[in-house]
Amino acid sequence: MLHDAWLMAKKDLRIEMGSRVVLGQVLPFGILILILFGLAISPNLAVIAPNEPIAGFADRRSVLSQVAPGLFWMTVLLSSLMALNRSFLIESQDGNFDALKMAGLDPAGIFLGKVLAVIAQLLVLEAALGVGAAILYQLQLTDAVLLATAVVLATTAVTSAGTLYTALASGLQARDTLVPLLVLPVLAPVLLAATLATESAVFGPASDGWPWVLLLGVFTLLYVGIGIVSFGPIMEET
Amino acid sequence: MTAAGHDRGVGKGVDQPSTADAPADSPYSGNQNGGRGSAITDSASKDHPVGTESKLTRRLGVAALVAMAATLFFGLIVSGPEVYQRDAARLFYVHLPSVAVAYSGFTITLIGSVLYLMKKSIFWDLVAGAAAEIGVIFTAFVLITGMLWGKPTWGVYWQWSPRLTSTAVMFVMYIGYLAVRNLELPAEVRSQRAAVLGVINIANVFVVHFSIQWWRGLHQGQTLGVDTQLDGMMLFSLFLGMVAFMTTGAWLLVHRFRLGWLQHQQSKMLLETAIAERNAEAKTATAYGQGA
Amino acid sequence: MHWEFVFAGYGVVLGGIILYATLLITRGRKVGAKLPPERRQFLD
Amino acid sequence: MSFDPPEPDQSPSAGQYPKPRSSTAAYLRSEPDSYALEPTSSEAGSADNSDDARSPDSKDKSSVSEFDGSGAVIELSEAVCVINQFPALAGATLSIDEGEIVLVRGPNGAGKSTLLRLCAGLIPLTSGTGNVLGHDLSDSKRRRLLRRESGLLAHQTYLYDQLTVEENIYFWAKANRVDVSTVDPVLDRLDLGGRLRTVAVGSLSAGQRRRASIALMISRRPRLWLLDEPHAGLDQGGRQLMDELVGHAIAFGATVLLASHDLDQATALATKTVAVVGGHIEEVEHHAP
Repeated sequence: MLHDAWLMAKKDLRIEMGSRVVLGQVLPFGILILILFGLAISPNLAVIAPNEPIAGFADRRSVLSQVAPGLFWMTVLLSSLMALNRSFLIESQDGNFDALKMAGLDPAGIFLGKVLAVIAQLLVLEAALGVGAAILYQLQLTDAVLLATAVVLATTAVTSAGTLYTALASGLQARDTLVPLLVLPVLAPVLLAATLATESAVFGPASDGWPWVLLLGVFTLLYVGIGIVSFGPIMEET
Repeated sequence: MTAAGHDRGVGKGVDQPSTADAPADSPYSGNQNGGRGSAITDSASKDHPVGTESKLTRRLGVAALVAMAATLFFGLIVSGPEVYQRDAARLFYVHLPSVAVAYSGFTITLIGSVLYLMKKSIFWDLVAGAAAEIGVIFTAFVLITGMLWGKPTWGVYWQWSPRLTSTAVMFVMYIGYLAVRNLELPAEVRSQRAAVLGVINIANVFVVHFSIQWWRGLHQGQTLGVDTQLDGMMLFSLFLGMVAFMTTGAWLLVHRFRLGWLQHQQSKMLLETAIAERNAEAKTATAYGQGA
Repeated sequence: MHWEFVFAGYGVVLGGIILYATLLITRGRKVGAKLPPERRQFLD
Repeated sequence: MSFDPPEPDQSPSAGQYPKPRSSTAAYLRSEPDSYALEPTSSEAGSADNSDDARSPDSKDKSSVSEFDGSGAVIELSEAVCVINQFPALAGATLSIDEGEIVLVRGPNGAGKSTLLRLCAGLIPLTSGTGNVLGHDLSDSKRRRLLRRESGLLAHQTYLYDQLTVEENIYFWAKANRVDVSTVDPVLDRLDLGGRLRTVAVGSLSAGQRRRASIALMISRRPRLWLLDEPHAGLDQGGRQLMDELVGHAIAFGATVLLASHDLDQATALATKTVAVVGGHIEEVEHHAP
């Protein structure tokens, strides 16, 4: 399983290095979304910070800054859909799923490999988008460890659930439109937990964020587990 | 392709008279009249009516109608307004039973999916699909009646209450399940994927429900619950609603399953026709073999 | 008080059920009419 | 996977068939010419040598594999395969023995490609019975084993456009658990060894792409070659090479099923011709050996 996973991941990443689709197309798309959110939500509006003011921070914060963590994760989700689509496109462009099956690769290995490769790509993407969001939405980091943990766990959860559902929807038609319908409701809790953890990492206090990171960890384990178990039955007769 | 077209043409010719005798005047009594109508016209094959009805479903339909009428009578007329929410509380008599039917539907989907994965029989696949469709429809009822109840009670149609929010997410998830069932895939592949999704969806429902609960709980506490005091007559109305909706749900489930079964039979028949046509093609086309 | 919401709710639910039931029955007949009797037997 | 350090895990089916201890030495002895593509090794006609040379599992088959080499490699009876509600195969009956080269001909849409995909274990049987290389086609677990032992050269080339020829072939070799060092001779044999090695597959010509696809299939060392229009898109040299490769495959105990419209080229090779018409296998015609 791990041998196959590593092989698949290396192959997918090499293809990405060669084609630069995620970095060259998905990342600009994400940055564009960040800018568009800024236009849609006026950066001038100010809100009173919730609860007690935090030392070192102004009491008043623009609406845009306030909702920035959510916007960031929304952008990541939309971008991840594109990255996942790409991940399956490279297998279906020349019937390669047939060859993967003929090679007798472990379906769980294929799943993990795809997940690993997309995680690697998304982490790069998130780093860039995170810097972008910090600049565009005027955010300051208070707890880097919390943020990093949340990002890694959320990315793993998004990718594993996304890979599973993209495989489920892969077929002759309608994948492009069906995948968001299947994936986004499932990822709603991940969006929620990741946003709240990020809010704590940005606005503090960090102690509020760790329970959500724990929840993200549970999601991650759950979706990776479900993916490993059910990827075989999904791929079997396709 | 030619086979399908051919069959469709034949079907159109035949179904014209049979839909004509379906009652068009009163859709409310549709199931009951429909049953009788087909029994009369189909006297030759009384035991096998054309559509999805049968003796069992006719009885079930009558029971559902009676219970539904009783619910309306008790819910809207006999039982009085509730102390806090006044007449809006009457929505409970359809809201809560819809919840029950929706959740039963999704539970049956789970059971059907698990059994399909174990036995690989089309029966369980069709059961799971039929139950999911009914679950989705009743979840829509839950959301709509929930919102209609919310307006007079909370002053807004939509409150980000954990229950409403997670129900909405669940609703979309099962729409996705139905979409997977409609994918253009080989039948076995589609059934298999639907079954996997039918199982995973339940896990997702719990995850979504739990996390949203936690989210709202942490943020503003569960202050949104409204005091209710149900007297005996109200509880009786609610009970009647449960009975009526569960019977209706069962009736719908049986019919939806049978529709799926008939469609399955139809696709099997189309396939047999297509095989027969290919056989004919093989016999006439051997000339190619000799020529080449 | 609030009867309009009550009627709207009951209307949507009952109307929906009736619509769906009618749809199932007509669809069932349409498909059933295309099938020979031996193919439309159910275990009752 | 590796239960014995000195024994390289090389066979595609090593996971399935535990090798008998006694044959390890014979297996290791055969290592130097373990990839039998060179004409010289094919001339060594003795069954003993060639068996060892081809791949470990050909040697295993007498002792461990359920397919004992006698009887039919492909045995279909009234096989029906449905693709998108269409019965691409509508009751095909076929029997093919080991070592045969069977030409499958027939008009477009007759079901040739479906027949090959069925024999590769890629699609399920809707009805009828089928047995390929000793694997029952109605059993999805056995079909999975069959996939590893059969090689399909399809219209699709199974190559990643963004990777180079070398990267593609190495990836598939590793995926198939084939020793990567045995792949280089294959690339050379298909004239992909030089400059083309490091060219991205996406910028290859159709014929070169086809060669890469052939290299991919051969490097798996399948026991059953399923060739769908193998001559299509190849130049004259490529066609001759293809025929030579088929000849070698047969010499080392493989069986070849070849669907082609290029009847002159293919009939010269075939020991038997079957005609697929309307999802049926209509006639069988034997050629002089």
